[in-house]
Amino acid sequence: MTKLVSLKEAIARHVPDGSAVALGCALEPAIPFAAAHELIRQRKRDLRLIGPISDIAFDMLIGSGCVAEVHAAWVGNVSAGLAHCYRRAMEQGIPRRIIVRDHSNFTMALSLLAGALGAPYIATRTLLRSDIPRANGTFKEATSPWDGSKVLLIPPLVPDVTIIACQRADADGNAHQWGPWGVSQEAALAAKTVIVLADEVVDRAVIASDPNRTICPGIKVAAVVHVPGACHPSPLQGRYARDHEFFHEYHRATREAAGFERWIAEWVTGVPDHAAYLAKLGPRWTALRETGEPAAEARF
Amino acid sequence: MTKLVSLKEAIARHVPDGSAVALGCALEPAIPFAAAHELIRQRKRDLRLIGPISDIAFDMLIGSGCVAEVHAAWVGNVSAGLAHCYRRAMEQGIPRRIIVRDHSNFTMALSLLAGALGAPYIATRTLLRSDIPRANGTFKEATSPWDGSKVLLIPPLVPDVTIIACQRADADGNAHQWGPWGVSQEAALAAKTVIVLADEVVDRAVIASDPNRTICPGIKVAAVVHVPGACHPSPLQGRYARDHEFFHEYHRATREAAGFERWIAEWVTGVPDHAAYLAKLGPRWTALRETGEPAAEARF
Amino acid sequence: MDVSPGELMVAQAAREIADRDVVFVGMRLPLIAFVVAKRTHAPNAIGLFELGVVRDAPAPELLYTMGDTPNVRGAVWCARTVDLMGLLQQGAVDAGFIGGAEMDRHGNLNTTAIGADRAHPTVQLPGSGGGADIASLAKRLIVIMPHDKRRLRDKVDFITSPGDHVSVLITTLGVFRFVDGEAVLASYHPRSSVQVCAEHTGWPLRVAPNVSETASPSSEVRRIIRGYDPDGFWTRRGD
Amino acid sequence: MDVSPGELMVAQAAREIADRDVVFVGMRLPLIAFVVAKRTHAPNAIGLFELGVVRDAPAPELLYTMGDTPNVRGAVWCARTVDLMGLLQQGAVDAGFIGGAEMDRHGNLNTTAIGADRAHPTVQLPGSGGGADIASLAKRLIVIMPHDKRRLRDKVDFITSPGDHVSVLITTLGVFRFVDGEAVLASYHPRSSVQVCAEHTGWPLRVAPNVSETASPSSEVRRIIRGYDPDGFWTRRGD
Repeated sequence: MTKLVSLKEAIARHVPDGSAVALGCALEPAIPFAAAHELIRQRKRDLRLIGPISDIAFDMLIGSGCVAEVHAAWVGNVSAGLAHCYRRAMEQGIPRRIIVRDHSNFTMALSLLAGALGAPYIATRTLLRSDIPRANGTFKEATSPWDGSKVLLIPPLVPDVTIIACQRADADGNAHQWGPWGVSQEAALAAKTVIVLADEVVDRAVIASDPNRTICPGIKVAAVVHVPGACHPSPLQGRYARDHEFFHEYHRATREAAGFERWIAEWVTGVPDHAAYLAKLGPRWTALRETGEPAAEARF
Repeated sequence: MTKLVSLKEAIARHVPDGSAVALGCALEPAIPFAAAHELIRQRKRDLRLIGPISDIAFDMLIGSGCVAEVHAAWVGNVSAGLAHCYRRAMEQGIPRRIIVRDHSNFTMALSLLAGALGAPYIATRTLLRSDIPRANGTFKEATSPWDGSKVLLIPPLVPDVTIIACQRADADGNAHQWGPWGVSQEAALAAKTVIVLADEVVDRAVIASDPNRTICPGIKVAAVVHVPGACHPSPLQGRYARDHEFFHEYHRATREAAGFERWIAEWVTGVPDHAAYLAKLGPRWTALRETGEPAAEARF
Repeated sequence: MDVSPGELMVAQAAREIADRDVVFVGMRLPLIAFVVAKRTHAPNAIGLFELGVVRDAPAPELLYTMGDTPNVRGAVWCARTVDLMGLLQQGAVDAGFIGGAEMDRHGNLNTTAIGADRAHPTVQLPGSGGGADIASLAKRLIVIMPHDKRRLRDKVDFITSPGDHVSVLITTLGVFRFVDGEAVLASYHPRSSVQVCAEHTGWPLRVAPNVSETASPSSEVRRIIRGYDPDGFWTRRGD
Repeated sequence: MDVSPGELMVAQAAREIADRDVVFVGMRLPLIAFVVAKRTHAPNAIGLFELGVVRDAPAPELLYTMGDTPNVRGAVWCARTVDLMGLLQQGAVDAGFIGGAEMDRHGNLNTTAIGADRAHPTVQLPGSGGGADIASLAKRLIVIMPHDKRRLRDKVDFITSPGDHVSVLITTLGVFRFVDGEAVLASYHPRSSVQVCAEHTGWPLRVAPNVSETASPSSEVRRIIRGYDPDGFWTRRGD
C-alpha cells in the first residue's frame, strides 16, 4: 500500500494544531525546511517543537506564530548568530509567548533514545552542575543505587510526529539516509508517526539492496512525500551543499518583525509549494547541486 | 600508526587471563570463531565471556577450560540444539565450574548500551515477572519517580576487550561491517579496547568513502588483524554463507567430553592458525563463498 | 493424509498471525509459520528478527538461523537488536513466537535450567535469548512446544518467560487458549484427542466447552510448507 | 605584523590540543584551531563533531557549520550524536572547545539567557547545544570568547555550562588559566597588557606571577589560518 502523498496532504493530515513535532534532528544538515514552510503556509498553531539545533527552521516557525513550546538545545542561526524571532518571542512576546524546555544536545538525544527504547528513563551524569535541568523541568535528580552518586534521570520524549528528510525512500516509507544522523533515528523510532520527505522515491528493491542504510522502517511511517531539494538552505549529503549566504540574508532581513514578515511573504507564503520555491531560487539552487563521490562497493 | 598485527599477537597482548571478553555480538552471524580458537590455543584461563547468543563459540571456550564466568542470554547451538560443554560445566563441573549471569537479549543489549553511553544505568520494563533478574544478580528493582511503577535498572557492562569480525577495516581500526549489527556496536563502544578481525584490510580512503558503514572507530581499537574467513562456520554477509553441517557435526561429535577433546584436537589445537584451518576445510570452505548482490549506489 | 505434527503446528501458528501484524518471528517452526501466513492470509505482516533484521517478505530459501545470509539479503531494515527491542518495549509489536522446554498452566515458560538450584542445574538449557523480552513486552505471545507430561508441568523450576501475555499454546497434540490466565484445551490435533492430551499434560486438564479437532492444513498450506522445507529439516524433525 | 584577535585566539587554542588528543571540536574558531593543530604539532589528534562526525583529517575547505558536506566527505565515522556523547560520558574525550556569552571567574558559562527570570529574559541567547555536555564531561575544557566587562562577570545569570573542567580561557585580550577553580591571567596578547585586561574584566583580576605576552603565531601558523579562512569569515570577524 503506497503512502505517497503531496506535502500539503501529509502536513494537513498528520500534523494537527497542538502536535509535538520533531524536525531538524540531524542537527545542521538534512533539515526538512520544505515541511517547516508548509506548516507556516497552513497556519498551524500551538505546535510543540522538538529538535536539538534546527538552525533557522524553528526561528521561522516561531516568528510565524505556529509555536507554543520549544524543546531544544540551541535555537539560532548557526553561521550567522542569534535567532531574531526566537529573541522577540522570548524577550517581548512577539508574536506570542512561548514556553521553552531547555536541553543540551545529550539530554535531547537521551530523551529521544528513551522514547525509541520505550524506556521509562535513562540515568546520566551530564548537566549535574548546570541550571538546564531546573529550566527544563522534566528531568529528575536521583541517587544511583550502586554507588550513591548523584545522577540525572531523563524521561522519554515521544513526538506525535517526526519529520525527516532523506536521500531516498520507497513508497512504504523505508528510508535511506546517509551522512550524519544526529538524533534523527531516535526521533523517528520514538515518534507516534513519521513523515518522510524523500529527495528521490525509489523502488523497494533499491532500499532492500542495502538495508543498513535504512534510518527508519516503513512500519513507523504514515506518509512519504517526494520533495526534491526539501532541505534547502541546509545541505543533503551527496545531493546539494549548504546555501550559507541564504542563512546570512535571513539573519540580516529578519532583525525587525516587519522584515521577518516581508521575508516570509516573499519566500514562504508567497510561493505555492516547494517546487515554486526552488524555481524562485533559480540558478542559485542549481549551483548548489553536488554529485559527491561514490561509496566503496558493499555486497549483500 | 598501523595497528596491524597477527592474530596470535593480538590475543597474546590484549587478552590476559581473567579478561572480560565480548564476542559474537552480532548474534548468529559474524562470530569471530578464529579468535575463539586462538584463545583456546593460547590456553587462556578465567575469561569472563560476554555475548547474547554466541552460537557454539562460548561452548568451545567453556569446554576448553578457558572460562570462569558467562554473561549471556543464550548458550547453545542454534540450528542443532543444546550446547554439550555448557551443560557438562553447569551440571557436572566438567572441566570446571562456571558462574552464569543470565540475561535476556534486551538486558544484554541495554547493559552494553549503558556501557557505550557511559550511563550509570537504564531503566526498563522487561523481565519484571521473570526469574532472570534474580539469577543475574546485577540488576536492581526500583520504582519510577514519575508514575510509581516498578522498573528494572540495568547497569553498564564494560568489556575489557570486545572482539569483532567485519568485512573490511583500515590499519587504524576503522571498521566497516554490514548485515545485522546485533549488539556489536554497543559492545565495541562500551569496551576498554577492541580487536578487529577484518576479512579484508583496506586503505583508509575506502572507509572514508562511506563513513556510515563504520561500526567502530579506530580510536577504540588496539589491534587490527587480517583474518580472511574469520567467522567460519558462522556467515559473513556478502562474503560467505553459514556452514550449517559444521554446527551439526560439532553437536554430534561433542556429546561426550572425550568427543569434544578429539574435536578440539582436530580443528583447533591441531592446526597452527586460521589459514591452516581453512586449508583443512578445503573445498568445503570454497563452496561457502558468496559474492552477494551490490548495494545501490550512495554518493557522499 | 500424511501431515506431521510439525506441519500441523506450523499451520496453526500461521493462523495466529493477522494481516498487518508486526511479528517477532524467532527461529525454527515460527519462521515457517511466518512464510505460510505471508503467502496466504497475511500478505502485509512484517517480520522482526531480534538480531536486527526487518523483512516485509520472507527469505526465499530455508533458514537455519535468522542470521543466515539469505535472511539479510532483501531485508528492508538491518538494524541493531536494541532498535527492535525498543519497538517491542514501546508496545509496537503485535505478536511474538517463542518455544519452551517447560511451561506451567499459567503460561510461564522455563528455558533456563531444570532443577531447584540455578547454580547446579539437573539440566542446563540454553536460556532466554529474546524469549523473555517477547513474553514480557509483546501484545500477544504464541508458544510452540512438544506435548509431554514432563514439559507441561504444574510448576516450572525457573520462570524465564512470564506467561501474562500468552495467547495460545500450540503443542504436538493440541491447541490451548488462555482463559483468566489459565490454559484451556481448545482443540486436539487429528490422531490426538482430549483423552490423549489429558494423559500427556502435567496438570489437571481444563477443556473448552466447544473443543474440536484442530483444522488440518489446506493443501495450499501443505504445499507452501513442503516447498519451503523440502527435506523436513524443521517440520519433520524427530518424526 | 598584522595579526587579528581571531588569529591570535586560534593560534593559542591550537596549542591547547596535544598530539593524539580526542577532541570535541565545535564550530567557528575551534574548527580552525583543530586544522592548525593537525597540520603542526598534533597530526594524530582526532576530531569529534557532535552531530555524529569523526575525522582524523580536517575537511579540506572552510566550514560554516559542522554539517557542511565537505565535513562528512572523508570522515572515518558518521555516527549518531548519542554515540559521540556516549564516548564523552565514558571519559574518552580529552578536550572540548566551547564559546560563551558570559563567564564568571570560576569558569561557569552562560549561553542561555541574560536576566534573572528564564521565562522572561532580557536577552535570549541560543542555548547550550552540546556545550553544557562538553563542560560537564570532557577532561578539559577550552573556552574562547570576546573579552568584555559585560561578558566576564562576577556572577552569571544562568549556568549553562559548569566551569569545573575549564582548563583555559582564551579571549580577545589574553589567556587565563584556572588555579583552584579561579581564573588567573597567564598572558596578555600583543597590543594588550595586564592593565587593559583588568579594565575589561568584570571581576578583580588575578594575575600569574610569571605573566607574559602571548606568543604570536608563527608565520607557518598564520599561513595555515589564512589559507583555510582566506576571506577571514571566522578569523577576522568584527575587526
